[in-house]
Amino acid sequence: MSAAPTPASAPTTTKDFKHRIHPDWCPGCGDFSVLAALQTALGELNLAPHHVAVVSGIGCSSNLPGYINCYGMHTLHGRPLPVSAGLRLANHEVTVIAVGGDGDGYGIGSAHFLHTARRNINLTYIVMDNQIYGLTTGQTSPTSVKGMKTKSTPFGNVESPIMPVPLAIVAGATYVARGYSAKQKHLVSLIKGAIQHKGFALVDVFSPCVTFNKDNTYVWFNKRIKMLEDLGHDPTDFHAAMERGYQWGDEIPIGLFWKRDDLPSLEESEPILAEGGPLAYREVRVPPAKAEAIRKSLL
Amino acid sequence: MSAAPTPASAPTTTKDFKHRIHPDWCPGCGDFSVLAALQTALGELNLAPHHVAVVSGIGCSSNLPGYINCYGMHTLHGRPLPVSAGLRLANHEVTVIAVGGDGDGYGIGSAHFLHTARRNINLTYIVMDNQIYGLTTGQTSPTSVKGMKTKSTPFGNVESPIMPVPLAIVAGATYVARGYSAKQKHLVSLIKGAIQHKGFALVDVFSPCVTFNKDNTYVWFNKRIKMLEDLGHDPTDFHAAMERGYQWGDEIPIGLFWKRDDLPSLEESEPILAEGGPLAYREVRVPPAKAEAIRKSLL
Amino acid sequence: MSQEDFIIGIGGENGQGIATSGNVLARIFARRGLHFVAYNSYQSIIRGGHTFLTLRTSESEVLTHGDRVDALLCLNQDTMDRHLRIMKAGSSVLFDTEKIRPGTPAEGVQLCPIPSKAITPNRLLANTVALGAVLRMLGIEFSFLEEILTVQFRKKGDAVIAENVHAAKGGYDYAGEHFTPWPKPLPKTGRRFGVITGNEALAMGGAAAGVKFYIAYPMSPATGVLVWFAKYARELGIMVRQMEDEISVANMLIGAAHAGCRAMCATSGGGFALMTEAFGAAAMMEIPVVGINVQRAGPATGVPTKTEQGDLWQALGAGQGDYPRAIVSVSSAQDAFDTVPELFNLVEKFHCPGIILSDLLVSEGTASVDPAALKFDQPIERGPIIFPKDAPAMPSAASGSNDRAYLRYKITASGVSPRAVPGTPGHLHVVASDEHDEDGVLISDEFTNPAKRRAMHEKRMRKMDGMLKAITPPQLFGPAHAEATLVGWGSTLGVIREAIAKLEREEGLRVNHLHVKWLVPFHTKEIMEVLSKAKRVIIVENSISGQFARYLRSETGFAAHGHIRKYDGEPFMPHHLVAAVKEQLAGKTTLSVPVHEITV
Amino acid sequence: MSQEDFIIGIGGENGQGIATSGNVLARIFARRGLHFVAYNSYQSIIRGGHTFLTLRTSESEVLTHGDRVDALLCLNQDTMDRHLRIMKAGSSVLFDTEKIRPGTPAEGVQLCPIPSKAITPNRLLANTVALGAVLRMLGIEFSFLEEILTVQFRKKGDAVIAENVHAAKGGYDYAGEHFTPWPKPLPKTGRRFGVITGNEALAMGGAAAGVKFYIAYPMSPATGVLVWFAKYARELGIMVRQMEDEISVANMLIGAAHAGCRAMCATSGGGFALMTEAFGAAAMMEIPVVGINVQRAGPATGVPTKTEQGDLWQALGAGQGDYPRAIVSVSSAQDAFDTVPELFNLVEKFHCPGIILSDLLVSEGTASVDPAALKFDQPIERGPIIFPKDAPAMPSAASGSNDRAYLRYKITASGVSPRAVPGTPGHLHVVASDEHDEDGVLISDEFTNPAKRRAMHEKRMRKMDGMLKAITPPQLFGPAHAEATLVGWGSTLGVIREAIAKLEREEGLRVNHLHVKWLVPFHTKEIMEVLSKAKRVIIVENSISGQFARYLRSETGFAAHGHIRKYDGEPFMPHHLVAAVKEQLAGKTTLSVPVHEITV
Ligand SMILES: Cc1ncc(C[n+]2csc(CCOP(=O)(O)OP(=O)(O)O)c2C)c(N)n1
Ligand SMILES: Cc1ncc(C[n+]2csc(CCOP(=O)(O)OP(=O)(O)O)c2C)c(N)n1
Ligand code: SF4
Ligand code: SF4
Ligand SMILES: [Mg+2]
Ligand SMILES: [Mg+2]
Repeated sequence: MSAAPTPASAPTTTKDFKHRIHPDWCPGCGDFSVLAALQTALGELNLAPHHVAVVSGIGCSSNLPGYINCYGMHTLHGRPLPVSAGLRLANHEVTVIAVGGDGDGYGIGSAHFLHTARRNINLTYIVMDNQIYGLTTGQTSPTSVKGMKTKSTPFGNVESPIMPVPLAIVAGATYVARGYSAKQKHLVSLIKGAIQHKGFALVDVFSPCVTFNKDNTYVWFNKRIKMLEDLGHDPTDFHAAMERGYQWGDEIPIGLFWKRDDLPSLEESEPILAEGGPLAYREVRVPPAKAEAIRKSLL
Repeated sequence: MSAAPTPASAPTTTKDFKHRIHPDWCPGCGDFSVLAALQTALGELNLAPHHVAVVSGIGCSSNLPGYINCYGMHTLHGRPLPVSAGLRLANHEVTVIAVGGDGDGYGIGSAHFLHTARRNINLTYIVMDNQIYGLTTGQTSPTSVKGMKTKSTPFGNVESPIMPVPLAIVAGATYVARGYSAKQKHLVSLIKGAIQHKGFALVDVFSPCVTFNKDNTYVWFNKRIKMLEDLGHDPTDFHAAMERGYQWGDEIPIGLFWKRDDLPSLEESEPILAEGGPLAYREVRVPPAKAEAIRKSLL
Repeated sequence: MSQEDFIIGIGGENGQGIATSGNVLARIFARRGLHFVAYNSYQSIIRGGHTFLTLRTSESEVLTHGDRVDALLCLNQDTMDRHLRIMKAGSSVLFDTEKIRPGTPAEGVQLCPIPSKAITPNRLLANTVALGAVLRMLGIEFSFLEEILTVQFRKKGDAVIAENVHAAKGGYDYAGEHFTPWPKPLPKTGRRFGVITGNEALAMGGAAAGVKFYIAYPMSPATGVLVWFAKYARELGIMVRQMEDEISVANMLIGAAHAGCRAMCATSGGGFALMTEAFGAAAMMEIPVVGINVQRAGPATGVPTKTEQGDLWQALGAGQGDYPRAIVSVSSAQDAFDTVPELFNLVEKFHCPGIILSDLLVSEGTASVDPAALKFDQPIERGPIIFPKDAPAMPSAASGSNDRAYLRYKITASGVSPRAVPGTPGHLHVVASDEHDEDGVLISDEFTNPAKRRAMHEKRMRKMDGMLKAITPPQLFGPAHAEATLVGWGSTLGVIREAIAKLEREEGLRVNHLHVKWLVPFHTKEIMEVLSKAKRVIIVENSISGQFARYLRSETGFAAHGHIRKYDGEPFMPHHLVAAVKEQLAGKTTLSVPVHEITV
Repeated sequence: MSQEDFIIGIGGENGQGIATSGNVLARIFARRGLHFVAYNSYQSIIRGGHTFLTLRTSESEVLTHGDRVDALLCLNQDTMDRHLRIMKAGSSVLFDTEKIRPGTPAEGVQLCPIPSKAITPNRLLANTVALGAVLRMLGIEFSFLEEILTVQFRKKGDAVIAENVHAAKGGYDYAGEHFTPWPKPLPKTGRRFGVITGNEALAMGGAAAGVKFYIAYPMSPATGVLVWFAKYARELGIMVRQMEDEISVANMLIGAAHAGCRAMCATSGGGFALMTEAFGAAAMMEIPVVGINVQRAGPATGVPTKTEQGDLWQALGAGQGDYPRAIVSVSSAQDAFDTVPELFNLVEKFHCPGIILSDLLVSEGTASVDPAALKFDQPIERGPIIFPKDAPAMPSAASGSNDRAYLRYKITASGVSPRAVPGTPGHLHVVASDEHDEDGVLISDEFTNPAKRRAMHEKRMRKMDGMLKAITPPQLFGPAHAEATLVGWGSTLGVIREAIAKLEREEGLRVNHLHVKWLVPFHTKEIMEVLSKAKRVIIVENSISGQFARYLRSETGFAAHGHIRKYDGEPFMPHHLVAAVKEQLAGKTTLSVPVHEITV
């Protein structure tokens, strides 16, 4: 069994992943750039659209699978990760990309986030983190900062946010990166790295909601974003990764925070996947001799 | 509003917290010691039983509220934290202790664990961590180590465990400790510290399941347990706390890993609790003038 | 329900300011003491798409957004293309010549092109120009619009106000010169109404009931309740929390309610699904909580911005096992306001969960309301509850559990046993989601005793008898003898009443109506008294499987003669019911599924 | 159901080895070709408490654990104190003189004190001594016990085997010398049975159905299914995953099933509550999944080790909105085994979720089974599914979404449209929990179109018609003309059949039985054909509210004449039904709630 993505037999390009449906996101929404970056990454990796599945939850960002030409699942709010894990383990020849919003992934889906990470399931998880609930028209999200005024906190949010990068690292993710919609090329490389990584890879993306988040805007981010590469960060240094992951203020780093390759992914640990191809394609019937042995065990 | 526990008017002792019902745990179960430690801590803190509520989920460990003489809630599997938070915010004169198992808290309840911690809600959360599902007769839990054989993993667990201490720290808990059933006095002091702490306090306790966990036994722990005090640990040092929290092997530290007092608890951040006593005891009717203002707002 | 109603349709994209224009009109109607109902047909996207707001107003009460559009205001080409063909003789179509090409109208439809650019150079004010024109055609004095605009832009300064008023006046005057106004100008009644949505009414009803703890996870179309509470939280001293998911919402509800607060939450079907286990737990622990399910079109994520009555069986089957619960539906904003305190009084008397079924139509619908009818001083009955202040002097504050001086689950004839809140001396006890004995001790902790299990199960279920007696049975509306009896629940009340009036007025048909507000407990006897005498019973509901019809039959054995169902996401309109009743009376079918024409 | 049955009761604390003793006896019976059923009444605690295992065996088929105890084996004082009083003349009570004081037995009850200490010095072998004694009294050759003990302790070495055999032989001989054996020794039939639990049968049925993905979160009484799959995972190449909660279980099911695996999960009511949203999503996405709900006594955590049929309405109302689903019940281990492949074939043909309702009685009950009847070669019909190997040569592997060459949700007369699994060239598409068009595009992404919404809703619901035709209607069992017709579902099949035989035999009463296996879709026509002709219909169910009675009425309008209900956690015993039918035929009541005497 190989955990590496299946390359396309004929060369593919970004264009192959374009969908006839135009996204219904608000003009200027950060998610456009994430979609484009994903399409570019898939094309540059030369993957075949039928060997890629994009799985989302519910939210503005979770509409993404409808705008990319490959297999797609638009699941329930908060549930892309268990669905993705089921899909991937049932067919590990398919490259599975889970996508969604900060509410979807770090709020209602946070238990799945923790446990999918610790199991190191071979998935790429892209969170379009706009620090707000977009689709429900602007309530506080788990990454909304303290003091932020939203429809659900008109006097200012009194809760501390979740810090996705340190959280993912401690949960056990083996590739933890953060990108920014306005740095599309950089984002493409982070996504490509995530897809090529054999294990659970998080790409948290600052993807501004231009309609409801009036605090964390492009202008706001542009002033603060710093590339980890420029900061001399070493993604194998745990403490540095934690420090950088917590940074929030005048300087906010993006890039690859943390990567480790010493842990096997779950599919590599499951002997039944070692040979025989994807589970989904295998013979389903119990061979007569095994059936007989099972029956005998009852005697 | 004071976040400090309400002391009893008449002095109380451990005895006041004893219950006529004898626990139905297996003889030797680590949970007996946790119960005794909690009763001792409450007595030593001189709290009145009617000002204490112990709230659990479902599991062997979650039977605890039935064995202690105070208010108790035995809720659903995985849900003690949101119930506790509701109870505490509705009546912040009551000292609320959430208790349960590793499956309850770090598995099905893990989203609540994360979010209750980041909100820094003034609760003490005691997890009786036996690295197994006890009540359902022995399946892998989120803290079961790799390779462990259980009823659900007869060939050995292939998943990495959750690390409760680093996880709690990153989630935002402001008091993070670990105790051990066989060190009851030490455990009493950790629990007392947790109750006195103004914010979310986790006390993870190694509480061996003598019936189903044949790996992580008293004998196994006794050889490995080291006191953080003896290791010269500084609970205000973030990186040290993380390092110590990850330690698992020949030396496994217990004690107070992490404590910070600079963050307000949620109830301190909520202006409506600033005065007027517990919400639960307040006048429920909207005053006529305010009602009139609401009606006017519709015009 | 008079002929004197006017219906305005405004169509455009999400984000084009339809809501604002609608709101200005609504406020003007309210100030003139006119009744109105507004229904917004929109999509689950933030910008773009197609949105169509229908606003119906009249001197007499209106219960629905009606059957036609008298004035169509097109904010984009799409609206013109989609809706012009449904415009009938006598109606008018207003549009901005800058960006919209008119289609070919039917005979007698007045096209009203407005050259907004000539009126104001600011493209952003095109809607304001159009609003002015609409006002003029309705025969409303300009001062009303001026007043509203002044209030609306107060914060933005005099220049902005002036610019807006100028644009509006331009449209007003232009319409006066170029278009034929409606024959009957809209009257002024001397009364003054407010503007309210169903969600606001549910929230205000909660405040009136004494809710001190509101918990939410956002979900359309229930989010409006959260928004209201969040806004008033500090002023009214209400704890408002947004949680990580609906499971934590429902469980936090239990904690807060056990502490002694009236605690409430609202969600839609998907969130409700995640709460069902907790509702069962509340019943087992005998803690009164109230949860609102604002239904939307399902299954699963379904159509988040569309209405349906598809969660009745979900509420009936919420959670494992049998437990006492109350399920009540609401049919309008006023009904929503009144129902919340009533339900709290009921469940606090009987210590069990209460579920309110609303739907998108009621909750997001906007309507006029008489502010005086929103009574904040109605009775608050807390039921058998013991607070510290009520605790009699006890031998020991630590008494309760050990001396069994207080039995939380004492077996009583009513099934209800007084509850004591934590903090109360002398009443220590444990509430448990496991089966337990009178003193709260798990029966599996001593011995799983079938006799005790049975006794406790029966104790809890006995509450249903008491609850049934405490609530009002449904009453037949309309003539005692009728060709047909329409039966509905929840949001169909208004449209059924209007359809009945229409059937009588236009077809001379006598039809009456049985509205079932309380679903659990169910008034089997009273309902059968009505239905067994009815000539022909037709059930009206927004459900493909006839959830109400099946439930009615499960409780009564009664199979209706006919069914009118709609499950395309849009609500019934009166003419749908009129046509369906006619075809059923003519024996053409027993199942009518009206086609929705307006927004296709 | 012969008079030749023998019933052994073993009582003691959890952890005292009751299960082991029961298992040894079961294996001996099975080897002798005797039928048996074992029921374990236990508590939700790991050690201590009171456990009572009843084992009934006979040469002819047995369907329940019977009505009495012929031999009571007391492992502790508590058992003696509780159960001696229910022992009737002709029965024997065995106990260890070392730790148990006998009570006063009724006339004709043989007290059999066993001085275990005199037989073996090892206190841990007291159970083994007692087992030997029981065997002797049943008239079974000692070699059977010796064989079983040898197998059982193989891993522990010869010394342990010898010690155990010695102890057993001691008990065997002691009983031969001191006690009167049962008059008819247990026969040997020449056949050989296996020992199976309902949960094992569900798991094996899954394997036979071709399940390649089993997902679980532990929950009593469903955990046995997980344990079986975990054990066979590697050998059979089945992916077995334990997840963080039941929400992730149900959603992972969707991912695995969409990939093309037959995927299954099992839980109990509380876990099922958390899965309901996902079942609706599976229906919306048209992905076939199978979920098992092993019911236990509710509501909430309820009584985790006790049985009930309390989740019927939960399954009927699972999740928001209307969607096609199949709900089927199982009545025995054999039925459980056969039902799983049948349900998979059905849901893979109709692309919707399938729910199996089992209960603690069936799932944790142990029974004899003829291994040959566990057919692993029954038909596997995968329905309309497209794998890469089936994909016709396509102009482009990236085709599907953009050229609409493949429409996942094509509107068809049956409502079913072929599904393609990810990895298949030329069939790209999105499956969505939002309402969508034929090509999977969200209808709200283009325009929320009521006509499309209606068409898709109807397409999905049409599957119900096809499913109804594909499943077997219930058939009347017993005489065509009878004094009463008992109606039940799920686990009551066995006890109703035995009660009918008993009524005939002991009372000369003719009673027949309609067992409803398939709950959704429902065979309204066929069921009404039977019920409308029945003299008196009595519904038998383990539910306080009569969930089945209400559901039957919702689908048929038929109100039964009488009800026999039990909801104390213990299952019906045949004599309960006999007495209840008699009192109802005598016109004494229309609702009988039998009192459970054995374990109180
Ligand atoms: C169970 C459930 N609860 C709530 C919702 C309503 N809901 C839809 S999207 C959303 C959150 C959107 O926020 P986020 O995940 O951050 O995505 P964004 O829209 O910001 O991209 C919510 C709460 C739902 N669909 N299902
Ligand atoms: C929703 C739900 N799922 C599953 C269960 C079954 N269950 C009861 S206790 C338990 C886990 C027990 O493990 P843990 O929390 O570690 O507690 P312990 O028994 O080890 O103290 C489970 C899975 C349940 N009661 N409810
Ligand atoms: S609301 Fe925000 S997140 Fe949603 S599409 Fe618009 S800009 Fe993007
Ligand atoms: S099973 Fe384990 S956790 Fe449960 S009571 Fe026994 S020893 Fe304790
Ligand atoms: Mg977001
Ligand atoms: Mg545990």
